[in-house]
Amino acid sequence: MGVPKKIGVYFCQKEAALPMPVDWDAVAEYARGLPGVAHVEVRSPRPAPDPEVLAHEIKKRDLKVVVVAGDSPGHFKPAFTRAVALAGGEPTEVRLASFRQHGAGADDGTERAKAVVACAVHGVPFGLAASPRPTAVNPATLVIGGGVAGIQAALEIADAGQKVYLVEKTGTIGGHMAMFDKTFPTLDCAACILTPKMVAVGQHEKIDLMTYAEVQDVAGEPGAYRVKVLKKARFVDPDACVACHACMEVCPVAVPSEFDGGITTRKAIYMPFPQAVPNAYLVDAAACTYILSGGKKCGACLRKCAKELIHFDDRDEVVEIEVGSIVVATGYDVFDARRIERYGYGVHPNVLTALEFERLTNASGPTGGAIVMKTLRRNKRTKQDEWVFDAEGPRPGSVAIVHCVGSRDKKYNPYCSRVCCMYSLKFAHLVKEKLPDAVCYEFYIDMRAFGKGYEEFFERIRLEEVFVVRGRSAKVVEKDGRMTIKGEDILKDRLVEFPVDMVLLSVGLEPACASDRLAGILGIDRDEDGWFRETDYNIDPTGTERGGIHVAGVCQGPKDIPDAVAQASAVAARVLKSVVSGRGQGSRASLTVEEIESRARALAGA
Amino acid sequence: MEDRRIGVYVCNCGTNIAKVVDCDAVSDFAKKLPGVAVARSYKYMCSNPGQEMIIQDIRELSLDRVVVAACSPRMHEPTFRKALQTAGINPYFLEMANIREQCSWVHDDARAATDKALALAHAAVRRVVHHEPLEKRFVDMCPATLVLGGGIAGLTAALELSDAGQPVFLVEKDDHLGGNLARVDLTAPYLDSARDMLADRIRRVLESPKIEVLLRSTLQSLSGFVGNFRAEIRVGADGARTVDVGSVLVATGFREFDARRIEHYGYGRLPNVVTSFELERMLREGRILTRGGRVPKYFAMIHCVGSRNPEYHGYCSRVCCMTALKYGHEIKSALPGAYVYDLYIDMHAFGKGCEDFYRRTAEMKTMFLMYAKGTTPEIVPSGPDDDCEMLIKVHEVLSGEEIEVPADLVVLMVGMEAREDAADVAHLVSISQDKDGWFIESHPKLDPVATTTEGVFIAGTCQAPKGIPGSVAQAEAAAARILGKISRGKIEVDAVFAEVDETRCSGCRMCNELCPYAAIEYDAATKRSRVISAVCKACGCCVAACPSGAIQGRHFTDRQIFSQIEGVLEWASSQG
Amino acid sequence: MGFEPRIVGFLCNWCSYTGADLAGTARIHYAPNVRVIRVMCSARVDPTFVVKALAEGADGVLICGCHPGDCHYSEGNYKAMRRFPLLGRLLRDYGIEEDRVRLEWVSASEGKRFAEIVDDMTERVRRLGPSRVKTLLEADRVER
Amino acid sequence: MAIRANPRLVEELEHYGAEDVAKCYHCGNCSAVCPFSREPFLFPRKSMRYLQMGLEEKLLGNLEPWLCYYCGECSEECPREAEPGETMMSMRRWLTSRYDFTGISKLFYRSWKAELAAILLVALLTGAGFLLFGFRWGGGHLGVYAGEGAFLTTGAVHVFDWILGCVLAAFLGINCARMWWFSIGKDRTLRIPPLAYLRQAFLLPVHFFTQKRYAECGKKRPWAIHLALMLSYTTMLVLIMFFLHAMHSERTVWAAHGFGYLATIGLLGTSIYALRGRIRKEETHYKHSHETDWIFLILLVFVAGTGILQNVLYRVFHLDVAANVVYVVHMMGVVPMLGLEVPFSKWAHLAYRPLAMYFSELQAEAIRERERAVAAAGAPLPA
Amino acid sequence: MPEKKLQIALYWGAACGGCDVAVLDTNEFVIGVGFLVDIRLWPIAADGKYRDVEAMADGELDCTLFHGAIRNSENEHLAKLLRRKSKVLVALGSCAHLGGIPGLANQVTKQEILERVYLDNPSIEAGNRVVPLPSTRVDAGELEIPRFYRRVYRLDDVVPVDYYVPGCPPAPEQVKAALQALVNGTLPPARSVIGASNRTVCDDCRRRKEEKKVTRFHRPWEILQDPDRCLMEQGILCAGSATRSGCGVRCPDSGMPCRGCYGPAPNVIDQGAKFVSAVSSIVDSKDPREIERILGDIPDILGYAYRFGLPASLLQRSIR
Repeated sequence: MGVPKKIGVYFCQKEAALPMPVDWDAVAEYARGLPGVAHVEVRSPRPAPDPEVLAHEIKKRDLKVVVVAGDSPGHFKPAFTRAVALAGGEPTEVRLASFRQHGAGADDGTERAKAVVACAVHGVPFGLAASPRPTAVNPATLVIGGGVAGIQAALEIADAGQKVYLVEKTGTIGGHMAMFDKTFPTLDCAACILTPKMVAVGQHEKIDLMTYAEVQDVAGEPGAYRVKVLKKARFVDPDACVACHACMEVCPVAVPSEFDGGITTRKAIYMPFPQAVPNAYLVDAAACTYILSGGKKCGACLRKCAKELIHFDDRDEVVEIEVGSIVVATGYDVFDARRIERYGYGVHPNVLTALEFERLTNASGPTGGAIVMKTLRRNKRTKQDEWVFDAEGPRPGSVAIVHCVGSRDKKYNPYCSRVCCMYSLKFAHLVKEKLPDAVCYEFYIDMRAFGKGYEEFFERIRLEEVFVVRGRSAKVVEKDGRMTIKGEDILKDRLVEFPVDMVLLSVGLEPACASDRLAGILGIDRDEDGWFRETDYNIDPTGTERGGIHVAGVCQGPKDIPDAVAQASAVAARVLKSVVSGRGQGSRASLTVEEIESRARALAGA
Repeated sequence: MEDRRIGVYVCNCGTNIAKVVDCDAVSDFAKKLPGVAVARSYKYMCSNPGQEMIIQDIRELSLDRVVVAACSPRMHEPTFRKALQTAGINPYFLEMANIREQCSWVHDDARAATDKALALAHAAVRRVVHHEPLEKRFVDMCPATLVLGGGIAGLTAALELSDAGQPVFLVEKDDHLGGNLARVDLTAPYLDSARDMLADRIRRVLESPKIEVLLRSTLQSLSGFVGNFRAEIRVGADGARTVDVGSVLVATGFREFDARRIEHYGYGRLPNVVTSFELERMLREGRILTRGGRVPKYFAMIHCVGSRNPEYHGYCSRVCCMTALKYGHEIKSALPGAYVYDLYIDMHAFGKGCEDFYRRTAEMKTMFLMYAKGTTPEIVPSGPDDDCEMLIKVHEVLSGEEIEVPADLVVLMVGMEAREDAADVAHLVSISQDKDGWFIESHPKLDPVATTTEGVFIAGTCQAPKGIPGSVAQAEAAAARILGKISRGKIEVDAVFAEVDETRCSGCRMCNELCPYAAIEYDAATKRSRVISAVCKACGCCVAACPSGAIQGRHFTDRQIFSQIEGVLEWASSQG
Repeated sequence: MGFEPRIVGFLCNWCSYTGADLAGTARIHYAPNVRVIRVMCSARVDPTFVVKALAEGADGVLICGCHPGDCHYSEGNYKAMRRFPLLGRLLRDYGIEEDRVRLEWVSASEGKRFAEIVDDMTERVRRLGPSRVKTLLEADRVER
Repeated sequence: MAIRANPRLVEELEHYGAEDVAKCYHCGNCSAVCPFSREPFLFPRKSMRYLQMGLEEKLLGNLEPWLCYYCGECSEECPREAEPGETMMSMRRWLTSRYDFTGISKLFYRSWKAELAAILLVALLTGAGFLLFGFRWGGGHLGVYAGEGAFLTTGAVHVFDWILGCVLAAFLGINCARMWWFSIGKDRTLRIPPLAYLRQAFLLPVHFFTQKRYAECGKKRPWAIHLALMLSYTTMLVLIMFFLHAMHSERTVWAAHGFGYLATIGLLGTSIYALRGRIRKEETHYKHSHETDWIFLILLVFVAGTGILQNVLYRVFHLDVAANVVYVVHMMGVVPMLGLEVPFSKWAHLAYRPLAMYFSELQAEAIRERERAVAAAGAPLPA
Repeated sequence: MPEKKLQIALYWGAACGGCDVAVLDTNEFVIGVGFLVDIRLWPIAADGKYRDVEAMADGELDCTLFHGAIRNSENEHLAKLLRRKSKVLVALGSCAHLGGIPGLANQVTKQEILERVYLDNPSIEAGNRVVPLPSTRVDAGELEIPRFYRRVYRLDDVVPVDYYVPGCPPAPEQVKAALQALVNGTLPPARSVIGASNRTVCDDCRRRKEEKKVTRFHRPWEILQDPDRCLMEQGILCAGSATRSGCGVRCPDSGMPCRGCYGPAPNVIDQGAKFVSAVSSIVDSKDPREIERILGDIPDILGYAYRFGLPASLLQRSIR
């Protein structure tokens, strides 16, 4: 290298920046020692850098290269670029050293920040200098979560001939998608496209399917993880069960059905849904009279099962598996609509959440797909009045759909859940399709119809005479004995009050409740909203800082089915790449500053 | 045919079937059918003893065809096929009669149900006579991949594949790699450096011994089928290369909407109306000036230029909203005293971190003006007393007012559209385009990167508008598909597919366009069509359509289905 | 005993056959008159199958495929959709009542719908009475 | 004609406390939850919109900020924490400054230091004036609080009160007239028959004395507090303006003093409650405090405190000297409070708000009439 | 030169006589044939009486070329008679092979035919309502005419046939080839189709074939056709793809679509159903209404699909 360039390093921060475990002064001190660095400055958040003042300084100090360092230095880059241009310099010589982007959020933030600054000073992309050391890799893969993303990733890997363990928390794979009726915007039936994949998983010789199981502990290192999986007792042998329903028919216990979003009940011995994979029964130990009474009561199913497959002496067991890669595809939970009281969920019987409506309108749902209102009926067993769906129940004459329930709201989830606009439009379509005379209102803020064919779908809904109201509805009240929804129709400049028979709340997506614990077990990060953090938002949306562990689907952030599937496949590429080449990706954390710096130096020289 | 030795097994499924269907009657009936050597009724055919019984019978009674009347074939067909295989006969010599899901579980009249079961069993026996031994076959898989397009999607896929040790030919039309992303400085919503991420990838691609980068190159022709493509590539002005590849990834990206098409925005006519890409360049170069050399004070971003407008493109271009918000941040950074307006329809801030970015842009006092879809803001000259270059008039729908705002620089957020050569590419690699010119994926939900042409994949914005993370994920997904195929070395061809009897084909080409997977090839020299079995998915559409009866679908031959039809009806007519 | 129609059903493997299976798993009862022949896709249903079934004495033929847009093979069901009107006209010219041959879309989750279709079709065919095709063909037969 | 948007207005409104208005993304939640918002006045969203876009003319004629009582529901339900309630509050401050023809109000709102300086100045002048009067011209003695030879004679104070009152009323009257002009007078499209002014005039006292609209809020306590404060203040004003003699008499006139004590306790209690609320920030409408809010509340507590203190000193402890001193100090609070706060700052709303109720009803009637005319003419109603 | 001349008969059932013309169209060849064979019966060309045939010994005839369908009892009688007397029975032409044009009468009932011909026909004098009966009593005694059947049969339906020479009429060269094979004793195994190819007309058609997507069907005269391009692609309903070849592509070559006289391809059971399947498959639309509209351009689908072979179809006849 010739004469060292005169490099200025500016540390800039925004006031609102997240507290990062970075000791800025230490990093600044480190930067001073880097070759070519002529000026280091730690700027306070205010005032914001003024390009003209900066230009003056840069000219005065004769800086040839400017490194802007900080949590999100991109916010300051245009100012520095303009300053360098004003100073007559080369605007391409403004480089970024982004702590946030390059993962200086972990415990060793300061060390990572130093490395990031070093790379910027050398003019080498951080990813290039800090690519983790390859590791040996066990070809087996663990996929956590059996929703569509997990299924896709598992199939993709297994179809390539590699061993996959698929661990699913519930009694069947399928996840949320199995609950859906139609999928937007093509309106194809979710079961039609998902069940063949589920069956393929169930029958795949390379996939070891562990349903009703949870990951308990992960030890080892990238490429060679040892995972403890807790297999909860199903009490029915899934391989031998012929799904004859005999046991279920005699079971006296009824608990809300998870699969039906709680709008119907299931028995204590149950199959989550008819197409479940494995297609076998299991016993909900928390509800089973026999188990709860220690074998003193009931046991009806035990006597009924002709194949004698019910074994109440089954116990949970922990199995240990060894894998090289882990794919996290744990999906999401939906926002609890009870949290927003003004929508009256839980108070008004016909205020439904999206999942409930999905099941209601589903041909395999409790009403055979008929959209009906809940009616009051006396439960013979409990002798109490209950609001239930009855296929013969009254059809709603008017339905309101409220977008952004729990989303885009600083009090609940500040982010956009990304799928609700489209599924709400789908709901409107289904309502109009099944009840052409029903009046349907959509209350929205921004209609986020951004995907392939989405905008056209929105146009179609308008043609179907759905009243699309720009303005999130404010509340559901009882007025003159009728449920009434209130909101502002912004485009028409009116306050609106529609009497409605049914309100559908387009609840947003939230990180699955166990993701906190899982993040701890796996040693991966979550972002401020609780989603798993990827290595790089843009170019590595599936990687994590911990080598060999990948995230796929909604657990990384809300996304629709095509995006989740694409991501799941992308993860498979990562896994297959390491298995095929025999070179796994180690953790970046294992690299020291010195190592990264010397690599950057070498790369810069090359 | 008459000397077939058929075994018929009727499952009671505990009482699931036997409760309604008289299983013994079914097996007794079957025993008398021509060709049936043995018929049994058993409690659980799928259980180990049940399967053992079949295996033993096959061996001892030299059965050559098996009928199992039990549950849905969707449930246990693989189980029984395995049993046949274990017993040493071809697994396709099995036929199942579904007397549970579609009989005992749905009927309560025992007689009617038994009749139906008899008919189904009869049909199965009649059909199984015509079953042929089928074998899974394998064709070679060439490990090399042809990647068309050197943008972020192409680079990503090339790297994934080469990192796994597989050869890649990366064909780029331009004289440099990077594609449209090379024109971008910072990315939304985190304002990370696009330059760094591209520099990283390009460097790795160029240094990879497994990737051959062909710049200024275009694909001339592609022949063959999955695993065995041959591509002719024109390199530079007059070079040519022929490469053999197993897979093709199309990642040809998008082109920006030509803002000149919307005349009243005056792009090309009004000096200070620029496109988003032009503003991007200004920001990247640190020289943000009006045409007259003034530092602009008022910036107006007009969203949805060419997008969400049926006159141009009905679809949303997906990234422009976030890009406009990004410009808001960048302008306020470079010119702290400037004012920024966003004239938008709906704010599409849907990605991770995007809503937050939108909120922060708002907090920076960017003025958001909403106009109605189907209308457009108007750019008018400013008056003599105005301190701005232009005025923008817009019917602002959130206030319901006609308003005008001063503007020095109007930025048109041009949308994405399919490249001008997309139709040629589609034709070359035989994939389809939708009405907007985007390439069509095999299945929008479950197969967003494959196409109906086996072995040809699509990734990135050539499939539909999308941002960087989406393009990267798709590119990697496509790489996964390709790696999956490569890692097995051979491509397994399902034993069930359609085939053309060349002695009967007359080359009428009725079938050619019917196949959604382009599995049917027409050979102009011999004037015959041919089904590429490696690509065929056995739907049977062409079989039904072939007017000369030259195409037969394995395992679903006319013969087999006719026998089945006769089977269900003949029995019924003799009984009822 | 009254007339019990014999109906041949051609069901596509991915949606309709699965839907019919679902009717089973959900124990939705329906008329036992339809005998199902599984094909991979409704596009495989050659009109010849329909005339064959009628000639063999079927009183009705039911063809079921995935809903338009849902086809496992992208657009096979559209091909079924295209063939059906012309086949219908052909059969009409033969003098076969319209209700005897039916094309329906049944998705994998529409077990109930499948049951309803079967019941409805059985009822309609029952009302039409037995198909005369086979009787007439037999009556016409000439001693060679 | 298109209206020119002004990106600077939102920056200006920051001085008046509207710091979060830019965050609003117009979901319409606030207008729909607002118990006061009803057609044809949909707020706060629309006012927020005008403000974001800097439509100054629209805002100036906009009475909606006065229809808002800041119950805080909108701010509580705002998904973007754009604080619509506080924005309305800020708009009231801004409107106050715009109604005020002198420009003093604008100065005060934009600079609390200027306001404080003005208050101190007026206080010092008042103090000096009263001392001069007491020692020089009034002929009274510092040792006499009431009755013959009192340090500050009732008559003189009374005259002073009335002069001050008239000056204030003049200022306020001109500002109110401006308010009318901006909101009704200027708008040629609104036709208001003179009779309507009379017919609706009852609204003025009704709203002044009851703030009954405030009571429509879901939470009743803020209204009760506000009502107590207003009634106490009004009672005190009436006592001072009309019954100062009784108040000042040597013996305790319970008919007057009873009310006096009650009003003072009311004033003290409510303003201390408000201060405490603003410090604790638990209630939405107390979360954000402009500097002028603090000044006003402190002044109020000060005035009420000194008011009662002088009474207590005189009537309970018979400390005439101390009572007189406190009296002067009290006046040093009263005069700036009345002289500056009433026409130029927060206290002006006691006039503007009932007026706004009155004007808005007139406006609404005119708008309804216009719509009826349009409908009758067969022209389509605006969608 | 064989010692004994071959004994052959040519007979027509329900037919137009075109097949006879096709035999004559072999031109000088037919004269040559005369030297090799004795024509024992050929109603169109030579005098002959049924009783002469009845007088023959069984199997006396080496071959009978039977053309025409079986419409009445006379046809059936002669078919059975000639079968008995012949070693080889050849179904010549579409009528004998598949039912042919007369077979289209299977769309209607016997009653309808009689009414149309004898009662409703505009050329019938008013008041003349005479319908022929199988037997009529006249002064001379009982007058019998052949019984008119309910439907038309193929030859194969009433007697076993050894060979089929398709075509309406069969191409003269094919007739020639068949006769030659007969004379030379080089006939293929019995019950096969001779004088035709195993592929369809498209195989021999010189028209250029590309990808087929049709959005409109036309009658041949409705459009100006591209003489080199596949007719089907131009929307002209051509049955060539579903029809055995061997005719020499006479129709498409002269700008008319193939009507299917050679019958189905060897693997095809039902020509019409297959044709319907193929034609509707290439309709380029996914919209049911649009599909209906496009297919609506096709008139009389039963007549189109089975112009020459309705009695040979799976359903054979209208069930009305």
